[in-house]
Amino acid sequence: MTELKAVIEAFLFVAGDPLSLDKLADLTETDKTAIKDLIALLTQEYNRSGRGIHLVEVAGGYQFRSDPTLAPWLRRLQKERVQRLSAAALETLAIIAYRQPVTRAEIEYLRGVDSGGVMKTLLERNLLRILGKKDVPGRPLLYATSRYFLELFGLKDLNDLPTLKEFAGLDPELAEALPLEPSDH
Amino acid sequence: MTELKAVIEAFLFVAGDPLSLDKLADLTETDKTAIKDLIALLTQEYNRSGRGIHLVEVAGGYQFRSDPTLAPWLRRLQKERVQRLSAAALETLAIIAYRQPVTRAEIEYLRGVDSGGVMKTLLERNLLRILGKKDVPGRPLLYATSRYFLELFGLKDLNDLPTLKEFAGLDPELAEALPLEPSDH
Amino acid sequence: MTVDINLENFSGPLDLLLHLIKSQEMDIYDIRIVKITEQYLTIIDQMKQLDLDVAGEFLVMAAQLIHIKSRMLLPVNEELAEEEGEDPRAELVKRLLEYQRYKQAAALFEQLPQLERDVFLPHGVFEDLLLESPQDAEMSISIYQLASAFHQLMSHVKIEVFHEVVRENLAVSDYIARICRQLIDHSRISFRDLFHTGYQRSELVVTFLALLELTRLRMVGIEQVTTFSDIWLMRVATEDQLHRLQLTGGILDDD
Repeated sequence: MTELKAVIEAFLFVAGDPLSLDKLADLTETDKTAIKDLIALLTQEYNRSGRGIHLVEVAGGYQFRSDPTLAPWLRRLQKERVQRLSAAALETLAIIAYRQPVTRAEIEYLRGVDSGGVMKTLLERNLLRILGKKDVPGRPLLYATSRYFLELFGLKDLNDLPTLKEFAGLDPELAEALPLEPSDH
Repeated sequence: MTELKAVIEAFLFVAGDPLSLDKLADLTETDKTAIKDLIALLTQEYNRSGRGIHLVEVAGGYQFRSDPTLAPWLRRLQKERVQRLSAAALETLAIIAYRQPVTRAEIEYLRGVDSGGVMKTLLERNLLRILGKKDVPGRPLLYATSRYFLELFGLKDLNDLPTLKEFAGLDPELAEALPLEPSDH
Repeated sequence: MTVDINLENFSGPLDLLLHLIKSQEMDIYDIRIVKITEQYLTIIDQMKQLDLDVAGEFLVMAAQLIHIKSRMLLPVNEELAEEEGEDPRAELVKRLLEYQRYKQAAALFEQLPQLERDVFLPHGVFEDLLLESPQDAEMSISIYQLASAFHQLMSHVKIEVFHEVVRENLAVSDYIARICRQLIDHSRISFRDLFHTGYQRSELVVTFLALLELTRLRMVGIEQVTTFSDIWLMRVATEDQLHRLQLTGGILDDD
């Protein structure tokens, strides 16, 4: 019986979403009354004062949630959540890293989409720097990666950036798809 | 003090990722010794028998994880089958873990076989990281294990790697070849 | 000697050698090189006779074994011994010992409780972990991800560069109708499948606009499980609504 209580506790923890009595009965191959009793026991244990996690009945099931009174503390964590680069940002950063210096038009040609917004984000996050203007009509800005970019990826300098060929070496299939010369358009 | 324990419990629950002592001290504005004591208390409470959730030290932090003995039950919640690491992948991972940083050529010398494909898989599963390039002709890439590697195997840090004592005594030269200093993460 | 050995069960020539040494109960520091070489070559030969591919690495090791054997068989010449150094087997022994050590480590790893095999985290958390998350860096992308992103992009662009361009007048409504048709057949379509590889850029753009419109009308839901995983479109509209949209090309009568 203790075992079963642990199993239910673990199921609720792992599922994340609320689990219904039916679902728990199904998963544990036990009848619902027994589960109900164990849930009552767990609820009692968790909902004592001094616990940061509560077991609550919600949306037709049971779920672990943080104690609502601790919300002011927990919000601190949310704010600090690791920021992740979107796929679009990663793609743009990759082009700039491997092709620098490049103009926005060149990036957009390669990606096939407007990249102004993404580039703005990258600039704001200090991953890019502006190298000057290209000597062609219209004098577009030239972009390159910043010092911070190197720090972030733990690179000594740009020569440390792995070439695609080095990765292609890991996978012969990749080698055939490589590499594209700078395109004039 | 009870309150603080609840706060730590809730932080660990909400964060999901392992939280380090430093991080917890920062979030709770408390000194690390106090936190360490509370973590010890929580660990005691959670790691009693009859509990489905354990509090473990992993990858330089603390994290709630399910009790490993309940795995046969919990696998029922799994939507997809986990891809197991092949023998070749484990072997390669072992070499990188104990000898890091290493180049691909060194790995292949030790294994006696081409290891490009395996290393690509390990990179894709985020078990490796690239530490830059080695200062020798050709400037090959240097590989090390990632933080996720520690998380996957539930290791506190690189010192926590299983010791290979049976062989350590045999050949002093080989024992020297084992760099087991904690790495920077 | 009967051999029922399948090379596929061995991760490489060192693994095979270790197996032979162990099964002969030889001392790894004093390998009977003649016997081992003989056995090793027999296995390779049998594989060849069975028309099985023998990986180059196994052949390289065969050559090394023969070389060591020949050196062992030479009468001991003191000058030569001094020149070539120690026991001809020394390097091989060292490699075998080292290899054995990692093989043992691999076995130990296999026994450690592994995430998602023995130990579980709340769903969702685990997937996040797949991204490198150094605790103090604000971003969690590895250099490998960066390089792969560039590579993927380049391989797509290449196809397109050689594509013949025919100017066409494309109507978003046609593409809305097209997506509706797919959604009538499937309740879930992958984002990737929506964009045929043969599509020109303008077609890609129009398809995307059609998708945006359908999302705006709340006819489809969009789902992505983890940051870089496939994006899925989920049918939200009823079949009836989709049939109507297919006819009108995106104009929804009030209901």
